[in-house]
Order: sequence, then structure tokens, then C-alpha cells
Amino acid sequence: MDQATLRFAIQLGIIGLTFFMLINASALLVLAERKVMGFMQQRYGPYLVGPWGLLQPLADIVKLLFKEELRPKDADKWLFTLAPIISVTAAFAAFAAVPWGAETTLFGLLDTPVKLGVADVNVAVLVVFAITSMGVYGIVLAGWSSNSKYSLLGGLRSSAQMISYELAYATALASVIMLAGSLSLREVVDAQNGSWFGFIPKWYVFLQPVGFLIYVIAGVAETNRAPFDFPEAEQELVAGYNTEYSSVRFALFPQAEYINMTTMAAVATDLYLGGWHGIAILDRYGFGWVFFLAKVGFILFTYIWVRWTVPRYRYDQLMQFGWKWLFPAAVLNLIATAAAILYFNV
Amino acid sequence: MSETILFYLFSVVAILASALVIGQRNPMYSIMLLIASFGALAALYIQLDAPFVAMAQIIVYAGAIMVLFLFVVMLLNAPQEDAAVWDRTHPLRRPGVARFGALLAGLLIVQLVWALVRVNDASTAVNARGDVAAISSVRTVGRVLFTDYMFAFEATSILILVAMVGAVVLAARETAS
Amino acid sequence: MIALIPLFPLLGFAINASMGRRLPKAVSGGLASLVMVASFVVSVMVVWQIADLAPTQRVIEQTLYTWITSGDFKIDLTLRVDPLASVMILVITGIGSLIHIYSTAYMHEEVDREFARYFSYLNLFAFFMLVLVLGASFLVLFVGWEGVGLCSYLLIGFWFEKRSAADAGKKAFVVNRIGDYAFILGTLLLFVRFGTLDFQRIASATAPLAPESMFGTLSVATLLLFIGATGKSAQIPLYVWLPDAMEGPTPVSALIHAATMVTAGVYMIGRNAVLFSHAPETMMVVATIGAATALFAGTIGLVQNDIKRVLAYSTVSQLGYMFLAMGVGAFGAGIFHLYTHAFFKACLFLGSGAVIHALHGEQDVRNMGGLKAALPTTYWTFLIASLAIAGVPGLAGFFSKDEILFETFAHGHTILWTIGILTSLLTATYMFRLVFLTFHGTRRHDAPAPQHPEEEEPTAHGAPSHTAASDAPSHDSHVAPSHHLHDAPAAMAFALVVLAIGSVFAGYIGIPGALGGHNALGSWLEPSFTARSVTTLADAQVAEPGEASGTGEAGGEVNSGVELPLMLVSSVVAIAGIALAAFIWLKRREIADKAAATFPGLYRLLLNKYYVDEIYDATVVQPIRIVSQEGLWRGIDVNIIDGAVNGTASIVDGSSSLLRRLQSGSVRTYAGSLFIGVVLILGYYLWR
Amino acid sequence: MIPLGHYLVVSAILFAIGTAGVFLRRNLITILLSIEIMLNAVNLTFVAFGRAQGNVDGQIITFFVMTVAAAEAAVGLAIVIALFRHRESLNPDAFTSLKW
Repeated sequence: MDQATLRFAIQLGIIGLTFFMLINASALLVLAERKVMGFMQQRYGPYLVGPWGLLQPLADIVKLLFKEELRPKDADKWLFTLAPIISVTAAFAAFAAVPWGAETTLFGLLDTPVKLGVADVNVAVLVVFAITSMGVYGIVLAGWSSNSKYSLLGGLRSSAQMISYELAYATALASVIMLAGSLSLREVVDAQNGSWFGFIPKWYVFLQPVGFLIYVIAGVAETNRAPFDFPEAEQELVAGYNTEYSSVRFALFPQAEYINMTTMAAVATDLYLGGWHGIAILDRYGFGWVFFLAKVGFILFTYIWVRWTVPRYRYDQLMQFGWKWLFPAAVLNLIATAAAILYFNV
Repeated sequence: MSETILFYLFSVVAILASALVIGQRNPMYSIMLLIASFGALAALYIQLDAPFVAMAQIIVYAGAIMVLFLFVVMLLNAPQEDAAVWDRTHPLRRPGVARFGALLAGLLIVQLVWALVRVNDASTAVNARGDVAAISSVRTVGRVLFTDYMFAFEATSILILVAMVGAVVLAARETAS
Repeated sequence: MIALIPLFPLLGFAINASMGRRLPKAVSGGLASLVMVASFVVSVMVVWQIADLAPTQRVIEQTLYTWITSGDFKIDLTLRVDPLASVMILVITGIGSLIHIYSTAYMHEEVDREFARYFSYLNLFAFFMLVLVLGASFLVLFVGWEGVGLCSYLLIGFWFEKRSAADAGKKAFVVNRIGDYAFILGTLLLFVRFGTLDFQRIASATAPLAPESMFGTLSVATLLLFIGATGKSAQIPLYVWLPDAMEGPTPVSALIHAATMVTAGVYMIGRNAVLFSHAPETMMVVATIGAATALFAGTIGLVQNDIKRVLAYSTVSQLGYMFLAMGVGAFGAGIFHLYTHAFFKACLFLGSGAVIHALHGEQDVRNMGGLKAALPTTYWTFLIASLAIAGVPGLAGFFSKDEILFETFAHGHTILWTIGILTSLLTATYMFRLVFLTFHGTRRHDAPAPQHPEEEEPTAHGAPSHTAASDAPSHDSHVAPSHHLHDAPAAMAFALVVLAIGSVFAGYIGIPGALGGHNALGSWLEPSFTARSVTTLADAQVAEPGEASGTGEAGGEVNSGVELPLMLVSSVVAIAGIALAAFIWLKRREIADKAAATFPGLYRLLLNKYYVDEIYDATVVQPIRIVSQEGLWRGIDVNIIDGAVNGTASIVDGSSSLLRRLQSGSVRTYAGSLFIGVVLILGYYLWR
Repeated sequence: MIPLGHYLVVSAILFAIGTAGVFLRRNLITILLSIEIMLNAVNLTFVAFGRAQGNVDGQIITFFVMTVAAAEAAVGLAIVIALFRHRESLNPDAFTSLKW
């Protein structure tokens, strides 16, 4: 088996692995969500299915699969079907540009190292940004096509919300990009290798605390999670844009949401938490991705934590916050960063 | 070889999608198809070593402008376009005029073809000249944009501002005072 | 240091103008007088300072800041004190402060607000005047020039409720404006010619040149400047505003229209002595105008009945003297006369003011008389001043006037000299006519004669009997027939006495060589009239014998033999004039009336000031009004300008009514036309 | 290796489609979309020519076109909304009240 085919195979393997991980991520996150919620509310959470309820997600999937496909009579056939596909596709595709591990030769298996990550584009940040911004269509279309006022409202809200928070999100990204001087996530990560004074890792979170905060908050809003979960604000909109959905089509939306969360966390890790860098030994032996996973897990846990701690905003408050606080803060942060870069010519 | 295939694939997608955009009556579908065509165009840009433009195409066009259209359609609850009513009163509705329009269209196509024929290096490969690294790097684009095209850039920013104000003023429902 | 001189009055103005309405009279008036005195002290110090220097570089400059800079053109706001300026500032601040003090008493009936307004104007005027004389370049001078114009307008129209006063103010302003216009033109011309506006630079640039024989740039420029001067210092043809200016409060007349402002023109010519002496034609014009004005105004003054008008005309004629001196190149003499005249004319005005004050606004000499007993202080000071102005030997006026006449004669202008002598005769006559009519003879006034005038004096300043009348004019406001005539209050009296002393002794600093003096003033002023450069004025003027060096003793050395007889002549003339006046208006009253009766035409002509105002009205004012009303307004403005506007509108209307046929209102029609255009343009480019 | 001409042909076709759309459709929104199509055709031409020249100016012009497109869309749609409020229609022929 010569190098080229081996390499190709390994690439395919990496892609498949990533895909598999993402699917599982959504499943695991559902479980984690319910478990954490349980602990936070002095309950057990799911514990019947399998040990500690580990198989609960599986059961959920099975249940959803066997449900009946419902579609409102006046719903727009094509778009109604298209909507969930769009969102989930966008969710998966976005992750394609995210590197999750250093170059490795798999212990000398390859003569030239392979990069851990689906694709390595030199404008990765933009790609992620672009594709996630495509995700909004899924929700909007779902809301519009299912021809129900709850859905419509949910769709409108979520799209408005995503568009508003994309600004802050992108602006926060921009300052990191300026620091790293590159749009390629991999280069950004490698720029964070090493440490100050030997013990503080060179992560941008230390240079960009404000940016990191803005990014995380905007990320929560982007993924329509509490406290910004207006698209499905049960009390007001039953279930928001996916009120009319059922069965697999319904399943796709939360999956897309969790995958988006993962992507968000992964990008955050790459941009601010030094990706897979930080623990020298792991780096040396090509196990950096473990640390990467740990970081992602931590951020995801924070998401869940926030969701069950902070109450939901009012919609106008959300917009106020996004436009009048988050975005200006991001802009100021950007300007300050630019000034600092010019001054210290980093 | 592969890139030729890709090129034809994407251009066909773009053209078909655009044709369908104007081909049917539901603006919702039109928007969706247009987004598809934009995506194809973005791919073409990438082939032209302009990744940044491609991303901007998706973010700005597909991500922002089209959402705007989508909103409007949703807000107005996109009425199906009314069929052509051939009342004789309207100056443009007379068949004579229509024929004249068709003639003009034919003329335009002829002219376009003619113009294309007259392009000098139409047959030479697009990516014959220039080094890919420089052209495709965002850094170069930024540098040129903020030095040679500074004034134009500022002017456009003002234009955007004006457009923003104008849009707000126009769309704002006049409050009963 | 120098800057302080004008700054003090400015400060006073600022305070009085801003918060004066809330200050009591004592404070505002006292403050105003105080700043004047302060600036006088400073001036004295400055003069002392330059007196130490060697005669040729007796100059102190102070550049406050660069005013205008555009390209290579640069104007510094520079103040410069040289001998000429020193004399001026001394006169302005000195006489000025006296008049301020006098005013505190004179304007006492005004309410606080008016009082403060009056003094703020007065201070502002002093400020501008000082800027005028201290300015080192035409531009700075022009600031002061305009400023005093403004202040005179404000002060003449001080009692603006009185229509005549307001009109007089406007008249003064407009007439001055005419002169200023010419002045600006002259300044610009000079700038074009020399590229600078600084006096010294212009002078040193001019000095090497040969005097222009025919009308050239210099002559035209100086002529224009001179027109400006006639506007400011009331010469033919622009003198008309001065007599009317008597509508203002008397101290104003004294300060502005006798002592200082009207001398601005004279000063300006003296300041540009070098320039003028290079333009003989202009000098000739100046001299002639001066002499003519002197005589002209004298004749008018002979028959006027308003005490202040008489004085006003005498001012005009004295100014004529000064211009005569300037014209014949006797700059020193001119300034000398300016300086002495300031004393006795101010004294005369203030005296008349005292009389008016005593008679509660009575200004007609025919209703006066016999006030000698009632107003001793006023009488004596007035008498001394009259003697001085008449040119009786030993008093100030004698020396200066005589010097002017001598210079005129020495430079060979015999006719002008004759006119001058005639004028001095007239001067003596009308002045003493005034004296006799006012103070001698019997009372022709209804107010009861005072029993004990002197006991009134102390209380007078407090003026218990004065009902403080708020409404201006205050003179008419309180007619209390039943109250005693009182002599000038202390403040007035002080000013009067000082001025009287001045008008006696002021002349002694300029005793001509012929009388064993050595014309200190002349030699002091000498450097100011020469360009500070290699060539002195004397050298520059060899080509023009008519204008040998500008000062007295130069002429004195040339022919001191002539001087004594001339002096004799002029003094004899002065005495004669007085005697004539005494004979007519003391002994044989009816002669005057008979004379008036025998020559009614002449009398009426004189009485109506040669109908000059009417002539101006007919020849200038009315035409302008008619042209602007009928031509500019009804004609050009209404028809052409409005017509153009309306025409444009109607054209647009018509064309659009055609174009609107293209407005089908359907978007796609427009798109269609656009499309056609695209196809055509593209086709064109492809065909090419 | 694709010749420049191909890109030009593609953009020409797109442009023609856009133009046709402006004239054929009777729905303001679709018309605006057609305008967007034309703009994109032009963008493609710019980028292609720029690439052929071997410099980035073509891309930069594209950004400006995008900006203009955004402004145009914003204002245009605002107008559409305003119009729709007055007449319950998006048919351009319904708005001929300016007709003489």
C-alpha cells in the first residue's frame, strides 16, 4: 500500500471520524444537557436506559425515527423539506474548516505529516463564518414554510437575532485575526504555541479577554441557546420555528443546534484557547487533540451551565444588548487591539 | 482536467439557477435559487484564485442581502405575481411594443457575442499570468484596498450610511402623530 | 508698556459697558476718568523714555502680535511712539482726562445707565484715538480711524431720542464714510506702489525719489488720503458734519470736535510728511483748501447765534490753519497749532458748556449776556481762551498761528498768507463777539439774577437742586426758572482753570528763534517728518524750494528778518479784530443790525452757511435717493433680478410641461428607454 | 486551464438573464433579484479580467459592487415595503399614479 493511497485513505478516515464525532457530539450533548440539568435541579436526570442512562440518546433517536412524518396542509412542500436539511448541512459543513489537531505522521506511518482536520483552507475563519451564516436560512425557511404564526415568529426572531449577533461575533473574531495576522485557523492556533515566562500559555484569551467574552456570548446567541433561545421560547411560541415538525425532520434541528454549539466551541478553542497547544508532552507525542477535546468539552459544559442558570431575556432586551452593548464593545475592543498592535508593532 | 469539469459544473449551476430565478412566480423560490447561483459563483471565484471575494460573496450576498429579501417577502407575505393582463391602454402592453422589445433583446445578445469575439486574449488561460500566492492572499487585497482605493472605500462607506438612513426613513411606518 | 496706553481706556470701556448700568455714577464716572489719568501717566512715562534717546532714533516700537499673514503680505499689530505720536498721546490723554473729569459734573443729570453709556463711549473713543496715533501702519491707523468715526456717531447721537441729534450722528457717519472710502483707496494705492503699509518703510522708500512734478501715483494716493483727512477733520467739502455735531453733549464737542478726533486728518498728513512732500500738487491743494476753509468758516462763524455753532465754525477754520501749515510744508507748525488749539478750544467748549449748563440748555447768544458777574470762573477762563485763539501776543495761540503764517509767507505763498491774516482778523472778531454777547452787556435771559453766585459753587457739584432727569436730552428736561444761576461746579471749574492755564503757557515750548526761543517743539518733532534712512527730508526736498524743511527754525534761519514784522502785523490784526468786536457789540450794538439790514442777501447767505447743506442735499443726496429708488430698486431689482428669477422658474415650468410627456409612470418604460440607450451606446463603441 | 473567454461568456449569459428578468417579471422583488443577477455577472467579469491581468484590482472593484448592491437592496426593498403599504400589490404597473 503506497504512500499516496495510504494518505488518501487516512484523509478519508479523518473526515469520517470527524463526521462520526459530530453526530455523537449531538447525541452526547443531549444526554449531558439532561444530566447537568438534573444535577442542577437536584434530580437524577435520565438513569433508566443503560448504565446511568447512557443509552438515553439512542432511545430518543429510535423514538423519533419511528414517529409519523407530519406536514401541515398549507405548508410549502419543498421548502418545508429543505429547511432542516439546510440547517444540518450548514452545521456539518461549517466544521469542515475547523482543525482539531496538530500535524501528525501517526507515529511514522506516513513520511509526510497529515493535518488533523477535514480541510485546511487559508481563509478558514471566513469559511466558518460564511457557512454558519447560511444556517439561518434553515430556520427562516422552516418558520416561513410551515405556514404557522408561531413558526413564522420563531423564524423571524431567530434570523434577526443571528444577523444582529453575527456583527459582534465577526468583530470579535477580527481582533484575534489581527493578532495572529492570518485567516487560517491552523496558523492562528500555531501562533498561540509556547508560553510567557514559562508558565502562562500564549493563548489569545489572555490578550483578548473582552473579545473572548463577546465571542462566547455572541456564540450563545448565534446558536439560539438560552438565555437567547427565542426561536423556541416555549412559553410564547410553543416550540418556535420547529413547532410543525415531527420525526426525523424535527430531529435534525436540535442536532444542527448541537453541532453548531460544537463548532462554536471548537472555533473558540482554536482562536482563544490555543487549540491543541498548552501541554507540551501531549504536543510532543501528537496527542494534542485530547487537550483540544477537553477544552471544547469545557466550553460546552459552560453553555449548558449558562442555559440552566440564566433566565431568558425579553426580545427587545436581547436586541438592545446586541446592538447597544455587545457590538460597540466589540468595536472598541477591535480599535484598542489595532492601536496596541500599531504601538507595540506585535 | 478536474478544474475544467468543476468550472462547467458550477457555471451550469449558476446559469440554470439564475434562469429559474426569473423563471417562476414564487419569489421565495426565486430567492432560494438565487442563493444557489451565488454559491456557484463563489465557487467560480475560488477557481479564479479569489477566495476572499468568494467568502465575501457568500457572507454579504447570500448571508445578508438575501436574508433581507427573504424578510421582505415574509413580511409582505409574498403575493403570487399576478398574471399578465393585456389591457390595451398601457403603452407597453401592445404587442407591437413587445416585439420591439424582443428585437432590442436580440440586438443586445448580438452585440454581446460580438464584443466577446473582439476580446483579445479570450483564448488564453485565465490563470496564465500573476503568481497565485499574491493574488489569492487576503493581505495583498487589503493592502491595495486601503492604499490605492482608499478614497473609493471611504466614499462607499458613506454611501452605505446614507442607504441605511434612507432605508430606515422609507420603511419606518409613519407613526400617527 | 506702550500697549498700556490704549489698554487702560479699553478696560474702562469694557467695565462701563458691561456692568456700568449697575454702578452708581460716582463709580462709573470716577473709573472712566481714572483710566484716562492712568493712561496719561503712562504716556508721560513713555515720552520721558524716548526723550532720553538721541533725537534721530527717538522711537519705541511694540509689536503685539502678527495680525494678518497671507503669502508674503504680513501686517503686524505694531504700536510705535515717536515724537509726533508722543505729542498726540499727551494731548489726547491729557485733555481727554480733563474732559472726562469735567463730564462727571456736566452729565450729572443723566440716570446711571445713560451716564455709564456716555462714559463707556468716551473711553472707547479715547482707545480708538490712541490706536490711531500709535498705529505703526496704515491698517492699524485705519482701525482707529474707523473707530473714532463710530464713537463720534455714537456720541453725537447720544441723545438719540432727539431727532436732530440722531440725524446729526447719521450725517457725521455718512460724511466720514465718504472720506474713509477715499482713504481706503489711497491706502490700497500705496500698498500697490510700495508693497507695504508701514509708515516708516513707505517713508524710507519715498525719500530717495524725486518729488513728482506732474500727477503721479504719489500725488493721487496722497490726494485720496487728503480727501479722507477732509472727511475726518472737517475741511471743504466735507466739513458739513462738524457744525451739526454740536447736537452731542458739550464735553463731547470739546473732546472730539475740538481737541482730538478732528485733528486725526492733520496728524495723518504729518505722519506721512515725507510722502506728502513728494507730491507738490497735493501739498498745493492741501494748502489752498486749508486757507479757503479757514476763511469760509470764519465768515460763517461771524453771524451764527448758537454759541456752540460759533465755536464749531471756529474749530473748522482753525483746522483750516493747520492744513494750511501742512500744505506749505510747515508740518511742525501745523502740529504745534494742533497742540495749542487743543487747549484753548477745549477750554472754550467747556466754558460754553458751563454757560449752557448754567442756563439750563440755553444756547442762543441773543438770550445771554451779563453773565460775567454770575459765572466768574467761566468768564475768565473763556476770556483767556478767546485771547489765546485770537492770537494776542504772549498766549498760546499767538505763537502757533504766527508761526504758520510766517511759514506760509516764507515759502512764498503770499495770497495764502493774506487769507490767513484776514482769517485771524475774523477769528478775533467773532470770538469776541461771542464773549461780549455772552458775558457783557445786560441780561436778555428770563432766569433771575443771582445774589450770591459764589456760595452756590460748593453745593453745585452735588447739585441738590437738580431733579435727576432720566429722559434725554437732559438740558430741556429740567427747566426750573426760579432757581439761581450757578457757576461751574468744582469738577468743571478745575478742568476750565487747567485748560486756561494751558492756553496761556502751552505756546512757550515753541517760541520761534526770532524771539530768542529755539522752537523746542519744532526740533522735537523734526525726526518724525524725516524718513529714518540715509536721506533726511531736507535732502529729499532740495528739488522743491517751496518746501524747505518742515519746521520753524529752518525758516527762521533763512529769513528771520521778515519774521518780526510779520509777527507785528498779525498781533496788530488780532488786537484790531478784538477792538472791532468791542466797538460793535459793546458800544454800538445797532451797527451790527444795520449791517445785517443793509446787506440782507449777504447776511442771510452767511446765516445759512452759504446754503452748503441745501446744495449738497440737492446735488448729492436727492440724486442718489432718486437713482437708488427709481433706478436700482424699481428698475433693476424689480425688473431684472426678480425678472431673472421668475424667468428661470417659468422656463423650467414650460420645459417640464413638455418633458413630463416622457413620464409614463411605469417603471418598465423607463427601463426600456434605459435599455435602448445601452444598446445604442454599446453599438456605437463596437462600430468604432 | 480555462480560457478567459469562457468566464466572459458565462457572465454575458447571466447578464442577459438578468436583463430579461427585469423586463419580463411583474413582481418588484423579482425585478430587484434580476438586478442582483446582473451585478453578479459584472462581478464575475471583473474578477476574471483581474485574474487574467494577474492583479487584485478586479477583486477590489467587486467589493465596491457588493457594497453598492447592498445599499441598493436596502433602499429598494424599503421602497417596495412603502409601496406595498399603499397598494396591496407588488406589480410595477400598479404604481403609475405619476403618469401624465
